[in-house]
Order: sequence, then C-alpha cells, then structure tokens
Amino acid sequence: MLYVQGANGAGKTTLLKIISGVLRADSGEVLWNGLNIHESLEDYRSIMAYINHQQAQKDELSVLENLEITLSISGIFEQKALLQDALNLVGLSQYHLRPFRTLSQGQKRRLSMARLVVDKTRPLWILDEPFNALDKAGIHLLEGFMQSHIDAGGMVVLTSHLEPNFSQKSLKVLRLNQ
Amino acid sequence: MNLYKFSSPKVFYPLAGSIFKYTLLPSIFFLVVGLYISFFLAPTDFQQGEAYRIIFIHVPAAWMSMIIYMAMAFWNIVGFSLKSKLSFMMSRALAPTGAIFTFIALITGAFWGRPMWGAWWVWDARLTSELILLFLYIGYIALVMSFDDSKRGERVGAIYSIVSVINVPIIYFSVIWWNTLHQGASVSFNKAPSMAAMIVEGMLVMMLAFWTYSIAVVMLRIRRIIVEYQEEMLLMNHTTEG
Amino acid sequence: MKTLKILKALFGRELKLIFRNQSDLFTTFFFFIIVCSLFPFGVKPSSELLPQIGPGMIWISALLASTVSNARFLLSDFNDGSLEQIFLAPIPSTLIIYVKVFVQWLTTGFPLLIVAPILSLQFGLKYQEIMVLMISLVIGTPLLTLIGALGSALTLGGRGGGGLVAILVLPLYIPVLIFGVGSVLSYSSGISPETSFLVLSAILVFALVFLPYAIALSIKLALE
Amino acid sequence: MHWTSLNSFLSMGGYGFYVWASFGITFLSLAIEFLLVFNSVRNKEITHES
Repeated sequence: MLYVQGANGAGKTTLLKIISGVLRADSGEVLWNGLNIHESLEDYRSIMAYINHQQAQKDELSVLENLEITLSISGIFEQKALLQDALNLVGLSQYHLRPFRTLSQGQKRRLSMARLVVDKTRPLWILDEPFNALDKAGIHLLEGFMQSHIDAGGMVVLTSHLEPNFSQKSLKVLRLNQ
Repeated sequence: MNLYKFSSPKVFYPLAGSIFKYTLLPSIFFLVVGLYISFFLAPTDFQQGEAYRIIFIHVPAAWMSMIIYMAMAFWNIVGFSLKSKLSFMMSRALAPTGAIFTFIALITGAFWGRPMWGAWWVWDARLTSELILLFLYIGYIALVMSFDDSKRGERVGAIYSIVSVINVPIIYFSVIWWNTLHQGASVSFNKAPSMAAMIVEGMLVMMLAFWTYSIAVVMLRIRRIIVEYQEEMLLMNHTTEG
Repeated sequence: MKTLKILKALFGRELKLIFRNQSDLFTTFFFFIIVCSLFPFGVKPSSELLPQIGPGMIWISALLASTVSNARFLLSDFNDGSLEQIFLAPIPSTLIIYVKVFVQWLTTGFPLLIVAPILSLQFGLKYQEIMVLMISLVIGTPLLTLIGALGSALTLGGRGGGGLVAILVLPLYIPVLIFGVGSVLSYSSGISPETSFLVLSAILVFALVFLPYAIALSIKLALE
Repeated sequence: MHWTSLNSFLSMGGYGFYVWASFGITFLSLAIEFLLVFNSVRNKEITHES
C-alpha cells in the first residue's frame, strides 16, 4: 500500500493520474511488470481501478444501475444478486432503486466503495481521497476493505489527509513536498 | 549543429529577438520597393484602369493568409510528433497575423470588386474561402483564449487547426462547384488581365515584404508568449505554496 | 468479445441516459421544426420562391439544431467525472467515440430525418426532390454529429460554452451544407445529384476514419 | 513615369477612393498590429526585469 500525503496542490492528484495512465508524465515512465503502461494501456486498464474525487455517477440513474454500468464499462459483468450483496455490505441495501441524486454525500461515496467490493479481483486500486465525506463508520469500513485487499495480495495507492491506520508491514507513506 | 537546442523556449527567446532585428529592416525595404513598383513602374491596365493596382496588396495578402494557416497546421503537427512546446507557441503567435492578412484580403477584394463588378461582394470561390478562413482564424484564437492554462489551450487549438486546414481546399472546390451549378456571376479573380512581367514582380516584392513583416512581428509575439508562459509557471508555483 | 460486451454496456448506458432526460431529446427535435417554420416569415412566401429556398432552409435548420444539441454532448459526462471513467475502460478510445457519436446521431440526427419530409411539404417541394433531399440528409447528418462532437470535445474544460462550439463548428459544416443543398438544386435543374452524394459520402468516410482520433485526443487533453 | 501631376496620381484614373482606401487600410492595420505587439512585449520585458 502506497499512502500519498501532501499539502493542497503538491501534486497528489496529478501523481495518481499519471499512475493510472490518464496523464502522461513530462518525463519518466510508469512501469507495470517491467512494461511501460502506455505500451499496452488496455491490458493495464483491466487490472486496475481508479476512483478519483469526482463521483462519476449519473443523477438520472438508480443506485443499482449506476453500479452495474460503472462495473460493466470497466469490463466486469456480474449478476445483479452479487451487486446487491455489495450494496448491502456498504450499507446501501435499502437504496438500490433510489435515483443517485437523492443520496447524501456520504452515501454517494459509499457507492464508490461498493464498486471496489465487486472489483476486488483487480490487483491495483488507485484511490483519490477515498475518505472524503465518509462518516467514522464509513472510514472504518473502507479501511477494512483495503486491509483485506492488501492481505489478499492486492495493491492500493491512495491519497488522504488522514493519518494512515493500517498494519505497518505493508504500508509505505510518500510525502510530497514542493 | 544541434537544431534541437533551439526547440526550448528559453534558448529560442534571444534568437527570436535577433531574427526580429534582421527581418524588420528588410520588410520596410521591400515595402518601399513594392510600393514604388506598384505605383510608378507597373503600367496602367487596359481593361481595369488604375483600380487593378489593388492586386499588389490583395493577392499577396491572400497568399499570406493561406500560407500562415498552413504553417500553423504544420507547426502543430510538428508539436504533436516531437512534443515540443515551442511549436505550439509558434502556431499561436502566427494566428493573429494570419487573421489580419485574411481581413486585408477581404477588404481589398471588396474595394477591387466594387469598381470592377459593381458589387462589393461576390460569392466566388476565392473570396468565399477567404471569408471562411477568417472564421477559422477567429475560431482558433477564441478557442485558445478560452483556456486559462495556455499550454492546454495551445494543444486544443492545435487539434482544431489541423482538422480545419483540410477544410479550406474542400471549401474552395465546393464553392467552385456550387457556382457552376448556379451559372451566375462568372466573374472571378482567375481571369486576371494579361499579366505584365512588372506586375508579377511587384506582387512578388510585396509578398517578400509581407513575409518579412510576418516573421518580424511573429518573433516579437512569440517573445511575449514565452514571457507569459514563464509568468504562468511562476504563478502556479506560487499558488501551490499557499 | 469482452470489448463487444463493454461497448454494448456503453451503448445501453447512453440510450438509458437520453431517455431519462427526455427534455434534451425533444429540444433538438422541436428546435429543428420551429426554425424551419420561421424561414417563410423572413421571405415572401410565394409558391415560386419557397421550393427554391426550401432545401437550403431545411439544411440550415439541421445545422443549427445540430449545433444546439452538440454543444452539450459531452459536457455532463465531463462535469461529473464519468467521462474519465468511460475513458478508463479497457478498450480503444476511438471505439468509445464511435458508440457515443452513434447514439448522439440516433437521438438528435435521426429524428430530423423523420420530420424533414413533412417540412419539405411546407416548402412545396416535389416528391422526387424530397427523395433527393432525404438521401443527402441521411449521408449528411452523421457528418454533422461527428463534426459537432469534435467541437464539443475541444471546448471541454474551457470557458467557451455553447457559443464557442458554434463558432468552431459552423465553418466546418459549410461543405456539408453546399453539397447537401447542391444535390437538390442540381436535381431540380436537371443534373444528376450523384456527384453531390459521392462527395458527401467521401467526406463522411474521411471524417469517420480520422475525426474519432481528433475527438479522442481532445478529450484526453481535457481529462489531464 | 505615367503620372502627369500629383492630382492625376491621387485620383488614380477615377479609382482613387478604392485604391487609397485599400492601401490605407492595409498599412494602417499592419502598423496597429505591430505597435500593439511591440508595446506589449516592451511592457512585459520591463516588468520582468524589475
């Protein structure tokens, strides 16, 4: 787990965009298994999940539809029951038919978490400020997901203002300065 | 010699200054010679009388407007293939000058057309293409200006310039085709009067004057763009500290 | 196989969104009809003049309708971040463009084709002329959508807004307009409209091959 | 030299208005462009040095 910290504007988001391949670095390159990610961008994209601070969900669609569409566009096709399980897990079980716009900020954030629950087969998670707008229980839940992802051999790159609350053995903290 | 060296804005900055110095005087010189030929050496035209002297600026200005738009697309293609900042800046520096030559070509076209055809404007292929070209220049400039981040603006503008440059010949030929359809006013600039050698020379000298002028003013403008770029970088570093 | 499934999901998403947001669907459609019906008020509505200017008026209304709808084509997806997620899909980005542009054409260009014959009757066009006009619109409206999509992609993240899209895109529409209207005019004056159809198709093929790259590049610049 | 007098030069065979307007607008617009760019560059460079 790479835990990126830094002041506003230090370049945390930019770093994550470079790692996820949205942005090309001015110099240097990002390697995955020794290969530049831009050489086989499509392969790289099917092994990583990038969630930035924007919601990337549509107001007009229901919670379940949003989850299904986000996943299928990223190449994951699952049964509705499994998606419903994921919603239950993040505490949105009652809301699956509600339009996305009726959710609170924290609930919207939880929907992004539900995506990760289903997405756990992807080794690399890249999360930009995942704890924003979450309540204590939500933060705790998300930390749990990340820990079990790490324990299962996955990788997480994230940015946050919070102090890391993970087992030290797999944690690396990167502090960005000017 | 390593040409790549000059592709960095910082290195190019002083070079642009000296290119400016060495093109400004020639442009004035060619302008004076060109004016002398257009008014004193070139003979009066039998059909058009003295009004034809407008072509000494109209035709070179029209050439410049087309060449500059193509040069912009060229620099933008270079910019994307070599990833050089300076090429995009070059294109941005060229745009206003190109737009001004397009404007001049249009105005002088109208001033020529009025006594010759009795109309300020005819929808012939060349004038129409010039008009569309002016719209394209305006579109490019407006697009680049709509971005606060000039680096992104230049790149987005570059895409537009490359796509739209293909459009210019298409428009030119489609207007020709369109006019044959209407069989209307068949007067056009193509039927130039028997061109005396002196007339061609006059236009060429004027062309040289416009060329050197454009290079001079573009070099000046690119210096401003480079300074602005530096300021922008400073500003960005400044705000991120706070 | 997976690529196809993703594209199908994307296609479904786009359709779903447009049908949830029906106002967008109706705006373009009625905008086209209203603009078309305004033109006769601007000229003397005589039975000689209207058939002559009819094809041009219908085409210009189509251009304006396309400009209005394309100005917001990518904007909402860009603003809520879902455009970025879509471009992170493990498929080539030009395929994404094809799907999005196709749905955009289906919901803003195709409806125009349905009402165009009725509007042509308002202008007193003859049956064969309407046929020629329809063929030109079938080839031309996808071009309008493609070029409009480029305009929309270029202005993402800038301060330009819808007016800028119009300034960028309308000059690029001119060849489409000339050959679209030209096909009907040449037919009316006894010349085969084939040339115009061929030129329009050639431009369409060219645009289909190259514009998606330009659109994808613009979107990538906007996402940086 | 085919101009017999200054007046004949100025009248351009009756087309004086069109000819002089064309040349006038051309060189006026180029001069304005040049001065605008020149001034802005000088201002930039002065603020830059200070």
